[in-house]
Amino acid sequence: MDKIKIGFSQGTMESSWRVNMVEGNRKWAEANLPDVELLITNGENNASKQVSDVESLMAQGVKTLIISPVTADALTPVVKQAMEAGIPVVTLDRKVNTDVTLHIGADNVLIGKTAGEFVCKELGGKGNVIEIQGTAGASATIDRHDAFHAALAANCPDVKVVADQVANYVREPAIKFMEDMLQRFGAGEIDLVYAHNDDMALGAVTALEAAGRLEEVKVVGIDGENAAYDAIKEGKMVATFTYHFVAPEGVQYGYKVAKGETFDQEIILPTHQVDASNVDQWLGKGF
Amino acid sequence: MTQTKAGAVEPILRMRRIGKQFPGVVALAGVDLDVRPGEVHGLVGENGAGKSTLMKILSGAYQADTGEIQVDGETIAKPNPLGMIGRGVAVIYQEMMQARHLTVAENLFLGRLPRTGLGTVDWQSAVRQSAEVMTRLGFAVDPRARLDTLSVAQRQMVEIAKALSRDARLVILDEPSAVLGGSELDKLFAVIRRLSAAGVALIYISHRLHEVFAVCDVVTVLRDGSVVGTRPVADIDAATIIRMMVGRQLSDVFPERNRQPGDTVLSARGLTRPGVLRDIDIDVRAGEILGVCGMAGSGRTELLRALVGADAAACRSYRLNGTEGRPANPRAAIARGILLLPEDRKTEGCFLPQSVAFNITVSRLSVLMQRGMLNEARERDVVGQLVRQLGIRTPEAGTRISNLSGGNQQKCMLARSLNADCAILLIDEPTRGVDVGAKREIYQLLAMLADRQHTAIIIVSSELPEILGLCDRVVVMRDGMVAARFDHDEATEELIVAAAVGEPAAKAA
Amino acid sequence: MSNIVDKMPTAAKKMRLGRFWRTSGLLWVLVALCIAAALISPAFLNPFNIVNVLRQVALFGIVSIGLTFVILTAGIDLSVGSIVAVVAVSSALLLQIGIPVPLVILAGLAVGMAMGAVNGLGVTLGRLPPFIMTLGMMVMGRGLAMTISDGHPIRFPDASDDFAWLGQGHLLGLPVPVWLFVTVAALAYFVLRFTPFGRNIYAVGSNPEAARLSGINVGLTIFSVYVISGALAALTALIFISRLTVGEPVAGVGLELEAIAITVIGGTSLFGGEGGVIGTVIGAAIFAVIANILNLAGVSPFTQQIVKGAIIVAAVLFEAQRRRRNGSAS
Amino acid sequence: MSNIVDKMPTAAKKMRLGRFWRTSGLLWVLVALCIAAALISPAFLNPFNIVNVLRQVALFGIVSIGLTFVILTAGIDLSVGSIVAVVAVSSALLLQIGIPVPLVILAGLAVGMAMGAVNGLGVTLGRLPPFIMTLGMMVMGRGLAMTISDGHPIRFPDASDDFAWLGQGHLLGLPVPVWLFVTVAALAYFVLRFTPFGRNIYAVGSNPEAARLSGINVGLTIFSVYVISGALAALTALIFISRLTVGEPVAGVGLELEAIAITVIGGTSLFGGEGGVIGTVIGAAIFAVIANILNLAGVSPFTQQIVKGAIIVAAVLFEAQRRRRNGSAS
Ligand SMILES: Nc1ncnc2c1ncn2[C@@H]1O[C@H](COP(=O)(O)OP(=O)(O)OP(=O)(O)O)[C@@H](O)[C@H]1O
Ligand SMILES: Nc1ncnc2c1ncn2[C@@H]1O[C@H](COP(=O)(O)OP(=O)(O)OP(=O)(O)O)[C@@H](O)[C@H]1O
Ligand SMILES: [Mg+2]
Ligand SMILES: [Mg+2]
Repeated sequence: MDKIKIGFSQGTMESSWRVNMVEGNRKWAEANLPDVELLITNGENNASKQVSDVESLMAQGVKTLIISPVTADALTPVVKQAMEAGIPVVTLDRKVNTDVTLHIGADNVLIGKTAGEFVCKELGGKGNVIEIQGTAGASATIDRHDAFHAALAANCPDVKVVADQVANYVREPAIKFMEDMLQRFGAGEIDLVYAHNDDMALGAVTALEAAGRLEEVKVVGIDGENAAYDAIKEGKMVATFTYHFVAPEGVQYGYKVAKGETFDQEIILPTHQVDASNVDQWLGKGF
Repeated sequence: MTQTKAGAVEPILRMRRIGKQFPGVVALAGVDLDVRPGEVHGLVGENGAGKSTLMKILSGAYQADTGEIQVDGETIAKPNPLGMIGRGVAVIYQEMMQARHLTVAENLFLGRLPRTGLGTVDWQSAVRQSAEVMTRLGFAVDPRARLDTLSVAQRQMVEIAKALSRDARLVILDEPSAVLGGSELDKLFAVIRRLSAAGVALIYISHRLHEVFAVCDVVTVLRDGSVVGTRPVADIDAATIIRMMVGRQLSDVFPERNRQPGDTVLSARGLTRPGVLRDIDIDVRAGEILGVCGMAGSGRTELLRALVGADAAACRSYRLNGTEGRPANPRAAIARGILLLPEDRKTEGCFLPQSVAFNITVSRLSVLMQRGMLNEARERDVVGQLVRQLGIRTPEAGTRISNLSGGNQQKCMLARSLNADCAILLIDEPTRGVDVGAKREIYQLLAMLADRQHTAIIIVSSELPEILGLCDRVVVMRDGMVAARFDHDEATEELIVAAAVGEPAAKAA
Repeated sequence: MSNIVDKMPTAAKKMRLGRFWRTSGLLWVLVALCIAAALISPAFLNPFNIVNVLRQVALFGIVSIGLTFVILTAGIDLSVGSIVAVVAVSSALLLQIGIPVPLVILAGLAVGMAMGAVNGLGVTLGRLPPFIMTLGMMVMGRGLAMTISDGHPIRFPDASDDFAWLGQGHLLGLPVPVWLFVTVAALAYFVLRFTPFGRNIYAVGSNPEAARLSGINVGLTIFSVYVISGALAALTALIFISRLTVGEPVAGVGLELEAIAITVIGGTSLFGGEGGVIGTVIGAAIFAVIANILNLAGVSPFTQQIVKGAIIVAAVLFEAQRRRRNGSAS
Repeated sequence: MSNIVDKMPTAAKKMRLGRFWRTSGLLWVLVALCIAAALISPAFLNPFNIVNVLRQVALFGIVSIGLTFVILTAGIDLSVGSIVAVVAVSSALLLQIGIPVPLVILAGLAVGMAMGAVNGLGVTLGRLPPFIMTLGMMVMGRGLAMTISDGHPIRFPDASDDFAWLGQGHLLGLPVPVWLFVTVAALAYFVLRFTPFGRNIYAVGSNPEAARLSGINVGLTIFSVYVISGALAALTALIFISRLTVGEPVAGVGLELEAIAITVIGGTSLFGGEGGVIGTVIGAAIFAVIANILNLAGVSPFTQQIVKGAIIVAAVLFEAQRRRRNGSAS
């Protein structure tokens, strides 16, 4: 018999988090859903490409569309089109500006806010922070930046972000930036580094270690990489915030939707703060 | 033209105190030049004397440092190419200025393609007019052919046609004849005479003095960037011109010939390249200079290229220095001691962005090696010697070759092939654009190579006196075949020309 | 010599046939890819899919045509992606504050042309290598787009239905962007082939010195191609934001490389003077079909990249081999 | 003729001075940037900062030297970033499974050279335009790196201290990568200037047909430069992973553009035959200093891009103007 075609349009695969989302769902589907053919596309970080990916998935007659949009707004029209054509849509991680069958996601705004509040507490309401941003203009970057700043403004106006830079979620440019910052700011002038992902946080750790200043600077990351858990265990980072990569939930719910089950419109997967107090139970459970 | 016009008519062109300096060189040091309507004005001088520079200033390609240009008595403030074209000045540059990706028709009409009423390009008329121009000049070139499929001679014809097809009042021809054979030259002269009769002024630059006598009314001699003198051609003889050019008397241009050719070192049978070469047999002996003549397009260049494996070709047998088989490519050829000096120095010879020294030593770097690295001091010695021997006019060995005058670039190419130390040299147009003094040096050198080092030399040349004066044997080509062979003693201009054009008289050979 | 004139017709015919065959060689590659696509997945021939592919061709094709102009002069334009971003965010801002659609379109095009003009001035008056000038513009433009939008996507009211038509509308069953592309391509073909300006572009790319000495205004010609490239990038930006209903500062990242690749695959030489718009159109189609096939075949994303790279190389390799076999000495 | 010989000494001196001044023009730009940096932020002259900058110069400089070889032959190599990624993940994998460090280094270099060799074969035997061949390799390589690593960064035990030395160690007060860079640059300078192979590179880049007729093995020369470029990309990858203690499949994204920019700013012509390694070294330094100044001055990220683009253009503009003033009639 014909397999059920489910389309999965990923916005970009230029980060291991995104890769995990795809691979986690794919492997689970392979192992558990013999009657499903999962069609995966990669938007290559290009909204226009992802729109045509979705169009080509529709042309292949998918029963359900799972999509993790590269940017919310850009994918709205084509998702609307799919819904109108009677194809149920499940958005993962990031929403679009139109009603969909189901949204499952971790919430970057929530993460940014939680991180901001944590930083306030950690610094006792006063201190200097360096922010290492992800890719300029990407929605995760925007949310993790905006919500973080909002939380600081609300809870501890005396904590200042004294410098920031985009490092594209990659380690090498983060190290480079941090090295420069260690020259610009002398001992005691930096209290904490807030990086938009763990990879960049670990880059900051590398630079701080090399300069012998890891003692005086706390490092906070996001995502929940195994390497970050190890660093927390060793006391090199103070915390990270897990960012659920929506696998295998994505394909699980996508399958149920294709079978006609109905759900509430939104399932929010929580974020967990991982720090020295609870790191042991997370070791090896990240990616 | 007779000299009655001279003096009586107002000059169309007046150049005064023109000066131009390049880094390390004074190219022009205050040159005056007058040209009158209907006059064919010859301009001669050694390589690097400043002829091309003067013409480029006139055309607006270069800006003079000092001096002024008047056209029709009117001083031109800031000459630029478009402005000068507008004043009726048309130029054939020595280094061909062509767009090699475009067709012949487009090159002819570069910057002034005919337009339809709507302002779009009128291709039909462009092609038709090009064909007309070509027919009128008697040149055999297809207007629709892409320029980079043409031979050098054909490209030169296009260049000539380009200048002559403008309704110009002053036409400058900078060495138009360097790659043309006899019949094309006759056609060119016919056109020059026709234009001059119609009142057009022409400036004619050439290193072949007999051409100057054949076509010019007045001749101006340049030396080291200054005018030595301007004379009516009727009042002067070749020896005087040469003395004015080089500052001394030149005796025998061609060296004594007392050679003892040795064994055959290169022998090819049935060399064939479809459409270009047909069943050619050729032999050269050590210490022999063999001349190859023919009309433009007769396949001379192709013959040399086929001999060194530069192009694909077939042959029945090929024997080189006792080894069999045609070299697969020029590298293999050089390894076996046979080197080609190509016809078109710009596209196939010079490394334009590189220095004179680089260009000369490139084909044999092994002699410069010392302890595993190139020894630059030794390179300077080697180059310095060749520069002196050939009288290459360059500020220093490190100068970019693109800054040298055309003739001096050609001498560098010769220096390269001399330096390569090959037992067999194939040289396509060895003295293209080289001045009389240097020609003599080159002839002496080639003769010396053949006599003393027993180098076998094959020369392709469009200049018959050169072939007759230098070669031990002559091969005449026509339509890709050997039309005739002569020994030195029996060859005459008439016989060679007859064989080249295919008149029955020559068929016997 | 008279026999030359007799020979001419055949020689000319040969040349023209050669030219057709040269362009059509690429056409065969495209046809082969389409057949392969249809065999791999029946969905390929689905009209919706065909329309998708055409839309994709259009989006990349328009910028690539701009680059074709630039590359024909032996230049390069790395800034098109950033121009798209600046035009996208600034036009979106204008729409947001309620400026009428026609004015926004004009303003968007003006911004693109202005940025192109700066490139053109840098290359002509400033005598900068085009690579450097447009690289600088690429970096500056991206920063400008980020600054204008503060890094956030700029939304504008869906209300402006006229504007939506540009990127989402249909005409005679085909998307509007496809019509725009066809128009731009036809115009470009006409300009390059039948106007003195077009021929000057080839002359300048082939031999700038010869062009200058023939009285061609080399500076103006070069300046113009950058303005054209800027204008077409701006048009692409307008289609983008109409289609996406949002102006993103990250729009067009990597577009320059894709557009250059399309142009080069289409047979335009990076050294100038050779190539044209037909090849670019086919190149854009080849790119779009490759991306489409890989999606339809359900190739996994990483493998897609490997296969895509291989197909690009293979397509051009096939072309190069075929051309070599069919003569064209050295 | 004789008077020429008398003139030569002074003329020669002038010319040599001119050449020095030409290279040193860029040096002045660099010096000016450094002075500006020192004035803007006293931290610039801090020895630690200088060391940071030098390390940065080294990381980009090594790849750029590879590109200099390629560009001198009128080629281009877009694949260096992807080669870095493939070598990074594959070497990290080998380290992970405990292969001895020297073997890993050899294997890494071999992988880079093999990828370069494929580029070289495509360009020479396949007669592909270098842009297309290396673009294909860029796309394929990225896919390959992703496939090998399954998209994840690959960690390896910190234990391998010998390996850490490569990217993190110091020698006589300077980081090991800086020494590697100095060695590579010196070697490259020597090869280009004092070996027949180096001469052949310039010859092939200036005029391939003339090179062929002069008996140069054009194919082998071109092939070699791609292998060299691959090897230097691999070396960079090894330094990267030693420094990061992780092999990332996203390593080196965008590196190709940066390296090409450095090479071109350094005065090497994209049309081949002109330029050299000294310019590239200075170009790499200019790039690193610009990035450093902007960070030290605390310029906000978006503004940084605008300023960076402007400085790149201004630096080369200054150079172009100065050179024009100092003669060299076009
Ligand atoms: N662009 C340039 N840069 C530097 N020097 C130049 C340049 N053009 C010409 N020269 C120098 O100016 C002098 C005059 O050169 P020009 O080309 O006018 O000589 P010419 O009389 O035409 O010689 P030929 O008979 O060889 O063509 C030469 O010494 C040449 O090296
Ligand atoms: N690259 C080419 N492509 C096509 N035809 C060519 C090419 N080169 C030469 N030919 C043609 O081959 C024939 C032989 O040309 P070749 O250059 O050998 O003649 P030649 O006797 O040396 O005369 P020339 O004085 O023109 O050099 C001519 O008809 C020419 O048009
Ligand atoms: Mg001259
Ligand atoms: Mg010839």
